[in-house]
Amino acid sequence: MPARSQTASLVLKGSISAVLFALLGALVLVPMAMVVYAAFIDVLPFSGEGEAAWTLDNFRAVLSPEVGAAALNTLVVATGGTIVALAFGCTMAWLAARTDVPGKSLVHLAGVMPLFVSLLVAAVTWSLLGAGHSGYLNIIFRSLDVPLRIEIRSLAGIALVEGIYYAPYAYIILFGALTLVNPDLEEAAAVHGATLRQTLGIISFPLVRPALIGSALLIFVLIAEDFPVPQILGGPVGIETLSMRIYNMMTRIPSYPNQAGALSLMLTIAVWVLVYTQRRILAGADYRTVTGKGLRQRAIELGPWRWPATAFVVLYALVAVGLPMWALVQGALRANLFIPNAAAFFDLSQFSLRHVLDAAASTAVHDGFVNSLMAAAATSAFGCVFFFTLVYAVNRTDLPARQWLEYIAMVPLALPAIVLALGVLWTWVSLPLPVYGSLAILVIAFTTRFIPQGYRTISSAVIQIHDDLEHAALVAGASRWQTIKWVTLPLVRGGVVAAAFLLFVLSVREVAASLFLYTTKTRVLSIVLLESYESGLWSTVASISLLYTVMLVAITLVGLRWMRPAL
Amino acid sequence: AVDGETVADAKTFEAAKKEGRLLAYGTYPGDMMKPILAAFESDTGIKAEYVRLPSQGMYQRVTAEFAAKKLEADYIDLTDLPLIQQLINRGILNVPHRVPAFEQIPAAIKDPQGRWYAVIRPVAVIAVNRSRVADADIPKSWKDLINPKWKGIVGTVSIDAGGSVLSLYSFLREKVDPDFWPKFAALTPRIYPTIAPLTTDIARGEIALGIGAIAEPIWLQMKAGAPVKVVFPSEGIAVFPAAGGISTTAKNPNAAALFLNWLTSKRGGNVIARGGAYPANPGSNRPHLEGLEYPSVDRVWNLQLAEWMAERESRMKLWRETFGVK
Amino acid sequence: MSIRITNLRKQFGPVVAVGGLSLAVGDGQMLVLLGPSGCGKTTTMRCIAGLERPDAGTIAIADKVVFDGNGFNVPINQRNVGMVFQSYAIWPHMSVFDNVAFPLRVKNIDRREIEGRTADILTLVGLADLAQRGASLLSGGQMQRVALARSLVMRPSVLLFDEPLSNLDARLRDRLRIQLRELQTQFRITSLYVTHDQREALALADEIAVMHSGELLQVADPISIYSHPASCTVADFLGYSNIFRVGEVRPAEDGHEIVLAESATVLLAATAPAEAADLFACIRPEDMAVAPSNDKHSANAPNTLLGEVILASFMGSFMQYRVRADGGETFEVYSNDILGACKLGARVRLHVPARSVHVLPRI
Amino acid sequence: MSIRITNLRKQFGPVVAVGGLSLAVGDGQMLVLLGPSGCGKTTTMRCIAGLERPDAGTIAIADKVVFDGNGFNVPINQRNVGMVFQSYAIWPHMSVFDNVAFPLRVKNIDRREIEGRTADILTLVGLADLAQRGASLLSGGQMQRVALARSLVMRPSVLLFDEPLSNLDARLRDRLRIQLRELQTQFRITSLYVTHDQREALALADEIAVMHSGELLQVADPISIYSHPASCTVADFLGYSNIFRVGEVRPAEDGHEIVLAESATVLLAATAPAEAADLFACIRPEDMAVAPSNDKHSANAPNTLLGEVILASFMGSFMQYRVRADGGETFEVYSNDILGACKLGARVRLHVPARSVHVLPRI
Ligand SMILES: Nc1ncnc2c1ncn2[C@@H]1O[C@H](COP(=O)(O)OP(=O)(O)OP(=O)(O)O)[C@@H](O)[C@H]1O
Ligand SMILES: Nc1ncnc2c1ncn2[C@@H]1O[C@H](COP(=O)(O)OP(=O)(O)OP(=O)(O)O)[C@@H](O)[C@H]1O
Ligand SMILES: [Mg+2]
Ligand SMILES: [Mg+2]
Repeated sequence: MPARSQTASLVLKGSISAVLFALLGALVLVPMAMVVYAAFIDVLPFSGEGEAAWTLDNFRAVLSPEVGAAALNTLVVATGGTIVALAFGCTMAWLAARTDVPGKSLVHLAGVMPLFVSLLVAAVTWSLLGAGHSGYLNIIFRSLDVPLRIEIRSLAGIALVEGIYYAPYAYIILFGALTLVNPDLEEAAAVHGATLRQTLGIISFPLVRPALIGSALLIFVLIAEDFPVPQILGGPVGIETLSMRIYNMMTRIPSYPNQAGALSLMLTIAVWVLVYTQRRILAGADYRTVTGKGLRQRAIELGPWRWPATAFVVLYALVAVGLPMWALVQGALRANLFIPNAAAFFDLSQFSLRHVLDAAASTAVHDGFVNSLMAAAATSAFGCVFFFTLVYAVNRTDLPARQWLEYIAMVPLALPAIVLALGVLWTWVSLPLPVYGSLAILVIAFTTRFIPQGYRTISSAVIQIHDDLEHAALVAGASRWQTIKWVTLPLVRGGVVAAAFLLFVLSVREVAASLFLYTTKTRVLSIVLLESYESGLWSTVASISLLYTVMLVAITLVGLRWMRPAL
Repeated sequence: AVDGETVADAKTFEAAKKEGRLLAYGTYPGDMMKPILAAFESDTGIKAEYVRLPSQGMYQRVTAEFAAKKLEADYIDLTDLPLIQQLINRGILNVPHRVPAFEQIPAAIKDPQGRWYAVIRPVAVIAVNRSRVADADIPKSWKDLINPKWKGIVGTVSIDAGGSVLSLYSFLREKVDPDFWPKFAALTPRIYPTIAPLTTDIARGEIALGIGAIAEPIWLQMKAGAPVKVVFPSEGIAVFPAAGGISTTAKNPNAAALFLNWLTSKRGGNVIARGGAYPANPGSNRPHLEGLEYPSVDRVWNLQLAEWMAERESRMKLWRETFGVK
Repeated sequence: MSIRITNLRKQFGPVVAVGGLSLAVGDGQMLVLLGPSGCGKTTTMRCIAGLERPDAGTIAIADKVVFDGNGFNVPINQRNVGMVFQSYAIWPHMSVFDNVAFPLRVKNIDRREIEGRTADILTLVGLADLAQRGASLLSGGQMQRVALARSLVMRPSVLLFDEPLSNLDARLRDRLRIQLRELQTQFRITSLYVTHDQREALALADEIAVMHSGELLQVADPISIYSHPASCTVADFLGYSNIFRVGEVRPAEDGHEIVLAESATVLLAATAPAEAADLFACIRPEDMAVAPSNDKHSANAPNTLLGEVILASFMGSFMQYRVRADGGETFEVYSNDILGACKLGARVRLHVPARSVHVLPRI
Repeated sequence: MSIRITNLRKQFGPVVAVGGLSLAVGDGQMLVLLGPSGCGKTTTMRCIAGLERPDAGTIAIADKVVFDGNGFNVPINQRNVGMVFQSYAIWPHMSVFDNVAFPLRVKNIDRREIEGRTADILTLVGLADLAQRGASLLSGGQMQRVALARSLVMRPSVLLFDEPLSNLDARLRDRLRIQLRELQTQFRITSLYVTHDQREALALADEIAVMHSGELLQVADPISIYSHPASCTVADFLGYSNIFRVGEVRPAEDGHEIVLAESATVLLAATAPAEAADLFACIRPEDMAVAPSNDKHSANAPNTLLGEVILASFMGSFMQYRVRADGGETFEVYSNDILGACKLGARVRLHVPARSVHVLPRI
């Protein structure tokens, strides 16, 4: 019997491994292969556009001298944005997860809310707020005779906006990680003479280094790859980034998806280098903070720091949430974008609920809403199961070649949304599966696109759980599945729920992946939004954004208590 | 037959009725397309569904779907004639169809075999924010734009945004001033990637004026009380075509034919004109938006297919060089 | 740096972990805290360190109040109180060296000195070879030593040891115990020490405090607490495993005659029993002698009982017996006579000197 | 359900945790594993349980191979091996009850029986009152008892105890030790037990194995291992704290004369020393007698030395002395005579019986 169970377990291992690689392969590698293939040929692939010949011209074309400037801009924006995002996200996460800062659920809300609006809307919002001449803030400054003008349409401005909108990634991942830090470890630091700052700097944050570096990498690459913000804010003032170049290559006529593929391939390699570096940095040290001697949740008393902390939260909430929301409300309630002076902000005669009500009543919005909810819920459910399995396989099993799963999982990070979307289109349109044209294809696209986000969120939680807790269950005779269900999952619940939440929100607002794949029956809300935007109906855009912000706020508040481990 | 005008023979109409629905792939913004589709539906009882993508994206999607034999669209339009031509060459948009109004429609805006018609032709105009430009200074012609006082406060859309900008700039170069490009570029205009943000910035006065905006969104802002104005310059205007035809793989070919007939009919044209774009049928009304006087259709300039095919790349390259866009 | 605790109280929800405890440790002294599992030792220490906010009471260190019930509370890191955590609380992401050097680093001490002192203390606890190892890649005992080294290296004025040697082998424990005591006296570190090891308690303590259910039962120097426990509970805890309820006390010629409640066996106690309702006779197993009962004549001598061996186990340096006396009581007896060991079932004669019979109140 | 380990080897990178260890535990027997901190005890257990994959060797449980060096490896949950983790491995998100009931629940046992058995075992370890408490909200000792209860409740055929009682007070430890032994014999649980407490080792063990640096030095029953350690290292570890290098061995009338290398002091040993290059004389402190040296005439009797007390400490039931003999050696001596205690600095006479002088090879 042992011999048989031995073979059986080998077979099982092999088949699990095969299934994971197959799934990940279908979701990631095939679209990636399409892109890679496109990068080395001279015609558009899969379009019947004549004979393809191998070539390196795409790379040569991409490496034009102008790329240098764009790359530099990208680097500046991504680095600056990452720093801003981490600074805000980490601080907020620490406050919400570890301290007795007042109004926890509001802190939490402020931590995640910037995530809710799509980056396109966010970019327009900030351009409304901070453009040099007619930005709301500048109008107010002018009316108050304050000799201060801000110009958000600058590298610094772009970095700031990116930072603010990616801070929730850092927030969500670090929040999960910090709730899993045994307070004993911080207390030990305090007892041994460390100030709060030293405790944070030497113990708390280094302990969650996997989450920290993981989210930094995620944010850095996502910002580098992000396109709406630099396009809306930087485009008019001549700032160009790599992502804009790729987007332009993809959308200008004639388009150069092959060159975009080449550039994406180079980015993928860069991301692999980053992931490899990350693994190297983290290797050797142990980040298992939940051990077998109990985990008591205790809040750090801020004491005199309570008020500065509260002030920070309020300020952050104001800048990251309040201002854009206010701009959205302005946009939703008034049809006309022109604001002559500060008094006009309060000119009620300009306001009307008509656009909001119209949007709320529109069948297109309704249908979009339903489609978005279904696609997002399915993505978030399927994604969580799949990503957790991946994370578990990589970190907790001896499956062959399991590290490669992680490298593959990070690929979608490197592919700009629009390139990935095209890859997904090429892949799934030609597969003989009845998914194309259904909501399922959107779920597949979303899942593919958000693998890195979901994977990282879950993995940084799993890394923190000491494997002996699982060993104890196995020793007690539990099967793998029982162990996962009763021990692992409850402990990493925070991370898994955070991933589910992240996937949900990101899916609701995702534009690029939907654009190539939606049909009239699967028109999602983000498409409705984009249509209105392109038709110049900003008030509709603002109204829809507000509507789903309200929905997501509700979901956030309900989900808050599940974002912690089940202690 | 609608409004005393024959849109289709009884056989096509019956067949179309039986099909009952129509799937259109288009590039014209969805919200602007809505009233057109609604009118079509109420005229014919055929439900029209609409998928919208920008031209290049649409082209990629259509070719990929076609290659995979999954193209479901009955009707396809693009705002780029060479791409339309490529669709034809690939056999994707290869259904010669003579609409009832075929003869009336000028040759420049239709395929001689009726495989496509420039059914909707939006206008690229000058838009001005009056809070930043004195009434007296408001330009009346394209030439008025070449003036140092606009330096830094004028905006335009990048040529990469699509056919609309290409035709506008071709028009400016050919009909207004062969040196319009360098002269205008010297004003260092802000270059917007697409039309929407240009519109926003004009409406709120971030820039004083811009070219390449489409009339309707500006007009909407004007109606809502923003101090904006649409200028139809004296030299004439450039339109760009949303050129559509029947898909080879159409599931509802009759409905598609009916739709194409309707779009090119007088009645359909009137509906299109009500949205502020020029229709294909010369017998339709002039485009009309309350408070805007559109020039008559003979002042409208079309970039023609042959020129488009021949000059596109070189012109775009030249434009980028002139305006310093990489 | 004395520690003075008055009326300390700490509840966790309905659970009273510490209930009105008062305690003082003199400057440079070491007080060993004994008590059954869950009696509140760790909680008391955590309150002193500032990790737990007491519900009531005051805590003063070096005559400065660091906590009073009115909201005054000196932050943890300003109390200069070191602590060896019962759970070790080793930082897993750092090396052994970094863990131990931490208290010095946060004080911005000169690098050279940090290295020197850390290396010294690592040598002391026998971990010098492992300095560069990740701190969680250690055996249980090695981790415990890291925790110990980490708090020793900072030489705080007050040091709280929460079972610092519990996972070490006896030899190492002996060695460390001695070195710990040396360090403690050398640097005059006022210490509170929790242990469950009697040898440790005796070897280290200037004073021993016995806790029970969040309260203090007795505080005294080691010799008196072992030889004169104040109550049956303390005696029980200190290894007086023969405890019998007393029925009657009669004054006798050379002491007091004690009649056990259950069996009417009479024992002679040298010292006068306390005045209390419930009294217990407490005898340590080491204080009883056991011998084969072939000599019948001594059966009636005072404090001599006959019985049968019902359990005999070899304990390395002594024999442990359980003997059922003919009166019915079961006695536990340790005997050093390993060679002349009695066998299971043997009839034996037990003897206990009158001065070893302690008659004590319940609490 | 015997356990048989052959040539077990486990390295962590360059660290050899277990180096070619062979060991067998008979069905229903309890083997106690002794060894200094970091010698590989836990690693050995983890290999048996399947938590660690050995580098080489085979492990068989109940005569079925569960691991061999060729890739055959029975998964953890099919080995039916219970384990008390040194680090407890308590699930922080479950209540005490749920922690303990877990092994039964995964077996789909009837609910009633689960509740009954869990309650029983909780009563046994004294946690019945805390059943509904979250397992993180416990004291260290209480957590350890949860860990113990959790492994006892499943009544596996093999049970590995990794210092299961180290954080409990002596009384509780005594009680649990007895009950554990009862359970173990009742259910014939083959056990491996790690402890640093000599009493525990002696009371529980059917056999004792002494480990050192990942290797096994000696396996024997408790009495023989304590009375006849095979080597100086074993003796040292078992509390033979007086160890001196031997210079010369001379056959004598009633045994062998041993000349200590450092001081030329001569001791008489009853048993013949082993044949080995390096020999050591090992004497337990309990085996030495100490008395005030007023009677001069006995100074020259065999195995009698004169010296001075350089340390005297009260150890509750005995006195611990350190005596510097006139020959230069320092002896550690335990004396039960508390009343007639010698003072620090007093001149004393030491005596050790010839049969207590063990002359042993290094390893
Ligand atoms: N994960 C690991 N990586 C590297 N070395 C390790 C690891 N785990 C244990 N070791 C080393 O292996 C050796 C044996 O460890 P093990 O835990 O088996 O010791 P032990 O006998 O149980 O000690 P203790 O009594 O202190 O618990 C130790 O020297 C330890 O430092
Ligand atoms: N966070 C908590 N919530 C509820 N009860 C607690 C908490 N922490 C400790 N207790 C309880 O308070 C009591 C005292 O705990 P404490 O840790 O001080 O015991 P201890 O004397 O150190 O015991 P041990 O010797 O087992 O370590 C125990 O009964 C414990 O169950
Ligand atoms: Mg404790
Ligand atoms: Mg161990």
